[in-house]
Amino acid sequence: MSTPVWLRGIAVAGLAVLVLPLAGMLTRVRWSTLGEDLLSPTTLQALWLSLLTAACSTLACLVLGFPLALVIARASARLAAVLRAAVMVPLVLPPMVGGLALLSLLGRSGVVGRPIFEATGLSLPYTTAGVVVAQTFVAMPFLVITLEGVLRTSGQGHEWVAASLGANRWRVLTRVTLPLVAPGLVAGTVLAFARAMGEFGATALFAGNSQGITRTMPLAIYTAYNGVGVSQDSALALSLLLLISAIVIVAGLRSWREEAVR
Amino acid sequence: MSTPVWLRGIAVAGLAVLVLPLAGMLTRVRWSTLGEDLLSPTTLQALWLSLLTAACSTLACLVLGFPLALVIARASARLAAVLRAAVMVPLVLPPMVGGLALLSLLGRSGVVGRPIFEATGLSLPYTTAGVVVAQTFVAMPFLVITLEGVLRTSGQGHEWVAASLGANRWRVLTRVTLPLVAPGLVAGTVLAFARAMGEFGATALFAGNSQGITRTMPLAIYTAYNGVGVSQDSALALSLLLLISAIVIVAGLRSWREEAVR
Amino acid sequence: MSTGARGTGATDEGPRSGGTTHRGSGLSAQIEVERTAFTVRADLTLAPGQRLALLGANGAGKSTILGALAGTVPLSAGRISLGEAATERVLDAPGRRSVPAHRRAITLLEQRPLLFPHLDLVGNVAFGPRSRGSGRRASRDLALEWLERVDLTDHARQRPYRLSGGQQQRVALARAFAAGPSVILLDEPFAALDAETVPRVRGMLDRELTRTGTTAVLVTHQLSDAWDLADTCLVLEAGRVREQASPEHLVTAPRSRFGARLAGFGAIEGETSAQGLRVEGVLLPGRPDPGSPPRRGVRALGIASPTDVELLPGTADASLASVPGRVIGVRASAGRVLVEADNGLIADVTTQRATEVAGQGLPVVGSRLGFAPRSLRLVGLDVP
Amino acid sequence: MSTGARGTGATDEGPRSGGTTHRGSGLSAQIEVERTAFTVRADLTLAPGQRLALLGANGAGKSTILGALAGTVPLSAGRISLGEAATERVLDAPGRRSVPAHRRAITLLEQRPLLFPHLDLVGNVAFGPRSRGSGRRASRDLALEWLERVDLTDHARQRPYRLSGGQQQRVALARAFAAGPSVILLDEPFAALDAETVPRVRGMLDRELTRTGTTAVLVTHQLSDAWDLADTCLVLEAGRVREQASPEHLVTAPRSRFGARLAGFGAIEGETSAQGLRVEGVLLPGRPDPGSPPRRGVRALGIASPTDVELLPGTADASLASVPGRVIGVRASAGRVLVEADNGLIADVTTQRATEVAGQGLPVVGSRLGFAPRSLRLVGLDVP
Amino acid sequence: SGGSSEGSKGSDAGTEDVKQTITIFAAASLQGPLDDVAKAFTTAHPEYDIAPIDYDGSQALATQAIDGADVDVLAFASEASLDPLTKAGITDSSEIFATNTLEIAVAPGNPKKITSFDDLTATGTSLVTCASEVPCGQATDTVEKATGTTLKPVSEETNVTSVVNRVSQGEADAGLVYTTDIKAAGDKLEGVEFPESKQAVNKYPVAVPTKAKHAEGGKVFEKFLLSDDGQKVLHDAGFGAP
Ligand SMILES: Nc1ncnc2c1ncn2[C@@H]1O[C@H](COP(=O)(O)OP(=O)(O)OP(=O)(O)O)[C@@H](O)[C@H]1O
Ligand SMILES: Nc1ncnc2c1ncn2[C@@H]1O[C@H](COP(=O)(O)OP(=O)(O)OP(=O)(O)O)[C@@H](O)[C@H]1O
Ligand SMILES: [Mg+2]
Ligand SMILES: [Mg+2]
Repeated sequence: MSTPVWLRGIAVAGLAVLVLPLAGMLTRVRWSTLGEDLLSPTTLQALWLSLLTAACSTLACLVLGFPLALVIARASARLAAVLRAAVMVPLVLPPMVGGLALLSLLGRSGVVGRPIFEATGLSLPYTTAGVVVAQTFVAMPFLVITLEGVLRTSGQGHEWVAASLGANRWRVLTRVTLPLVAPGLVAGTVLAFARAMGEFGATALFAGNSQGITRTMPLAIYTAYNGVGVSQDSALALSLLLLISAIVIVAGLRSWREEAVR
Repeated sequence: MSTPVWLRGIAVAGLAVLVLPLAGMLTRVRWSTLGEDLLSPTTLQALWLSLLTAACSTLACLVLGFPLALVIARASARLAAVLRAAVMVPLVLPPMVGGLALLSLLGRSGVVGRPIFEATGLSLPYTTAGVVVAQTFVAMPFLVITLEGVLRTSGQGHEWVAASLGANRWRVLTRVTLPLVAPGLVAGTVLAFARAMGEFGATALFAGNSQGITRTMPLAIYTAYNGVGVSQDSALALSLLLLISAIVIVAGLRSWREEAVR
Repeated sequence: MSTGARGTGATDEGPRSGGTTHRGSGLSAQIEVERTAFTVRADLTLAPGQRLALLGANGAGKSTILGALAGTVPLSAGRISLGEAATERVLDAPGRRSVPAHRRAITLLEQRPLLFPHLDLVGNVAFGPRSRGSGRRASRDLALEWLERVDLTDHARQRPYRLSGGQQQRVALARAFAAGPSVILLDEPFAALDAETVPRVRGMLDRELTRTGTTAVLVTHQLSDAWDLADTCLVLEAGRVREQASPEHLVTAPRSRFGARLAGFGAIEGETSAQGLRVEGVLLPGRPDPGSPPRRGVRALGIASPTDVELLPGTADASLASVPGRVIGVRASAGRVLVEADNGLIADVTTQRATEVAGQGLPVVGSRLGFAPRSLRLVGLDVP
Repeated sequence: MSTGARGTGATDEGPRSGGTTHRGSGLSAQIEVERTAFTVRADLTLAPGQRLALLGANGAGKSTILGALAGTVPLSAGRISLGEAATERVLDAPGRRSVPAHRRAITLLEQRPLLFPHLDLVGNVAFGPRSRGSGRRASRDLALEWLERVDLTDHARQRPYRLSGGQQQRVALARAFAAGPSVILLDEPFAALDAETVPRVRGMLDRELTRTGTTAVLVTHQLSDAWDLADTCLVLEAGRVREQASPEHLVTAPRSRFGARLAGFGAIEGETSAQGLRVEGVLLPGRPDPGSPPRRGVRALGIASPTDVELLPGTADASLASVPGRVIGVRASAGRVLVEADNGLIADVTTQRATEVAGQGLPVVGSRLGFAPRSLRLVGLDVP
Repeated sequence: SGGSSEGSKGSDAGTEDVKQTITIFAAASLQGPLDDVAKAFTTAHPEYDIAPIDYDGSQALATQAIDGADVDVLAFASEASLDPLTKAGITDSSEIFATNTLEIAVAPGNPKKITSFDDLTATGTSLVTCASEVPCGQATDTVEKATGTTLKPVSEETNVTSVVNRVSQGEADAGLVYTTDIKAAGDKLEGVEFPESKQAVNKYPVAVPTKAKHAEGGKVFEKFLLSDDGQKVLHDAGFGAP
């Protein structure tokens, strides 16, 4: 069934809101120094770190978030409401406050972090692992909320059939539930990955900003942008790079289903 | 079908990742001055502004984002991939860069903003409308991506039936498509609303930080947090307030469907 | 022809509200749709109020044809138009934008009920009238009336997921009819209904179609449905029309293999001769069908009523004009017992003593017996 | 009793691979499930390999019972156990955690095909064997074999959405059987199948059930299904068992209203007297059913075969022992023509000249005629 | 002055007898002292009003000013951050109104016993500094170069506040921040002065955009900031004289 023309008009307007600012940004890029800005070793290091940490935290989001989404989708209406509200927490907090919360839990002076630090000398802040934790904290709600919506829409009929054919719960999960919610799963994963790639506030506060260890692209961009007297050129160049690499990866991820499921 | 026990274990771990940092944060709140911090007129002004702008931008996201999601979900695989990548743009940009992009498009010196400003003297930055624009730009992708996933999962069978019963496209949309994707729509709306409530970077840069006009809660928190000599107490108190009000609103939004759709 | 000979009278049960009698539209369609294994091709012409039954094996293309008429399946070639020559509205034609489903005034009842899960039964049934502009009140009343007709008044305020399969199907039926289309397409509407409900609902729909003059296309696997509701039957095989006949004719003298099976006749293939059909060296007595007599000496189908087939204990016996067959089914209905063989013949053994045949009890599935048709009706194998 | 009298022999068509013959489990169930309008209550006991048919009107509770056995519908009370006394495994009982569906070795074929949309047909059918631990190769081979049996080899590598409704149903059947359950529950498995396919598939499944000794519960609206596949029939009405009988008995001498209708008999209610049944002042000849004879002078059901009912041009005529009836359906099958009346009786008019009855052509729906049953079989109204 | 916020961003005050409202963009590190200065200014010059001051990173403020934000006074944390504005022709002159020097911030009681700049390189001492792109980081670089020491910070923060917070929360053992920051942190931090800090004095410029709406008011405020009254407030907050 085709969508009405006027609806498509609105869709184009919506797209414009999202894309035109980027076009505007391109007008400010200084192309002459672009190559130089992009190919510096520190830039590439930051990019690599961003990709690595975003991939790790997306994985963590999947591993922790899928079960959580499943539990919420199958819970009673009341319990689901409570759980959903809990999941919303990191979503609503400005990322900087999220960083603060993480510090107060896992920092060297944190409720959990202090005893660990005192006993072992290990702590999460200023480490790449810390970046992953911060990104996971910030990105997971996106996965959970998206997935829960799809799980609810897709229903359980096919799962019952699979169980009745002798599939244990693990098999039902991996061979039926997961493939059936694939579009939503991909959507959620993309959101989480994108959010992790763009994450700045919580990372800056929790993990710090140390080149090669915790300085991801957004931190590099912010640092470049905040550079005194330096024009915004390199910040813009870095943004462009971040954008392109994220889009390339997301496009690679597109194992979207070709046809509607039923 | 119940979820396996070990899966529930992981779900609990996932929940802990999201909720425990908040608990950690509570240990840092100084309760003695809490009331004072919260009830000051400037705080309430910021809260009101946050709610107002987030509501407006969520509405804008819905109006612009639903058609966009529908178009993507119904587009051919190739076109859908392109559109999806375009939608991803603001998702990946660190919000501050988003602000820069908005400025370069709509600012007084921007590609579109300058002619308008020169002709009419009107401009978006530093106005409440500017905050809404920034929030819409940042929050819309969440709605679009979430909704597209659900639209794909839900299929078109019921829409065909409705059309065959004589329903025109508008009626099909409002009476069939929308209710069927309600869980995903709610999820996407919640995500967008939460993202708008927590939005900081793009707003700060595009709309500025002017009390009563553009200083939303996250900016107030930032201002409090970054204020020299000001302790983090009021920043924490404000975060708490933001959190609670967001959760109350989201809980109020929960017109989640009680039963799975089919 | 407009309305069926069997579907007359009985306007006393018409709806109390629901507006004036309307007339269905005529319909003319040349359909061509590519499917995985073959192309579905069919030419249909329906006069206003005419009722066509589509019969055929699973996957023959029946639902595809309905989808093409309703606008849910795109044509790869062909043309569909509504109304008579003067007022003709082209719905689909090469090089034209096809008219969207909601502007066709054609309602399709799909094979699955596809009830709207977010609406209660009243909401579901009232959807059509509301969509076509009726007021809220009038639509609700009409919905309640239709729910009463399909005997679901008790569940009027429930959501569809709380209904049984057959009940859901009945709601879908009510919903389709309540929309008041000028052409209605029914895809196996009675498949999930119980034996007691089928004739009752069928009778009710027959009267409704007659009263409103709605044009209808019915897909079914039950000849009784076609008998009660249709003027004309089309038998499809692998996307092509193999037989077109009135239900009376199809029931009494089918001319295709599938038609024969549907009408409860046995059919066996052989070579025509002057006296009948030669099968595996045995000459079975038979006469050419007057409608489509096959030439002599060609492969042809011999069709026999079960009551005309005698069951013999032995197997082949040329002198008795019997062919051997392995029993693949023994069925009973309404006091009759039918024995089906893998050679395509069916024998009615109600009046034969079972012991005479198999020595003990009824014939056993898998046993080999002789089947002796007393008179075959011979038809060509390549009916258009 | 273990396997049906009709389902014997014919192991020659058994699968070439697929392992050794296994025996089904016995099953014993006291089921109680709350539904919207009533509580479904049924006690079932099945010996290993026994086959039970559940019959009943739409919404009678058939699917509910299957769901309870499979573990998809929670019991509100009762108890379900698998196996004989010594090896009994309690699946559901008050105060116990119910055994999850995948550990029951009970496979349910639901009313909707519910194929896995993301797997091709082979993947769908191989799902069960894979889940129960067969290797990839063996499962695929078994799947292909089953697809051949339901005649879908051509579509083996296609996704389900490209199949017709009946083809999907056949895949679902193949999938359920390929899982090799010890108890199989079939919910209207043949509803979407065409008339030619039904007996073929039914015969194949019959042999398969016999070969493997699988215990089966079949829900159907077609008595012929029960006849071919089941040992025992349960007739449900509004959640309660109204009649339990062998298919032979149900076909020849049904004892409930629904059973009578299913078997193609007419049934009329009246008051018993010494000579028969008094209906609207007319005494209709009849004899008490030997199995469940009603007392004299109570409300009872008189059941008559259509061939025993004569159609008279006039309406009521006490001297001719006829009751009036409005014609609500005229049906034809296999050369017979049946006329159904709103009073519950059915008359076979095949041998009566139609003109004698209605003056011209066949009787018209809606016309009022006299129905004279020559002999009613009288049964009590309150069969347990 | 709260009610005047509207006029500050909206259209020009229409009538003459309405007070001029001055809009100020200021570096985040001036938050607090500058508010006090503003209060003192409005008392001394009741003919003016001051809109709530926008505090943010110098770069963000510069971006907004270049984009055409209505602003009358710019008070930044380093001279370099004014450069883009000068280049864009927004401002043509500026005055230094305060200076600031680095100090080592440690937790109260100085648990790691840090007394000199060299102690910062000791192993087992986690140090945080500002990133070299931002003013306090540039100062740190200068000191490093002057002393020939190479610091190994665990994190290079993009603003001073983060450094302050990390040390005051115990997430780091030491940090390099401004004297004013330590003063403002009260008893949460202890400062360790070191002589090398004199090598890198940070200068705070103030400028009035040439096309400011209330350029005249801006000039008056600028003058007040440089006057003894203004300087006293800044001095109390720990700033050095220009
Ligand atoms: N979406 C589709 N795309 C391609 N081929 C299809 C599609 N749906 C069905 N087919 C094929 O088209 C043929 C006709 O299908 P159709 O649904 O019209 O059959 P049908 O006559 O309605 O059968 P049934 O009695 O089983 O409902 C089948 O062989 C099927 O495999
Ligand atoms: N999920 C449900 N919750 C509550 N009641 C239900 C539910 N599903 C069905 N029912 C009710 O339970 C009764 C029995 O339903 P069931 O599906 O068992 O009927 P059935 O005998 O299978 O009928 P059919 O022949 O139409 O498939 C029906 O009256 C129905 O309204
Ligand atoms: Mg079909
Ligand atoms: Mg059912």
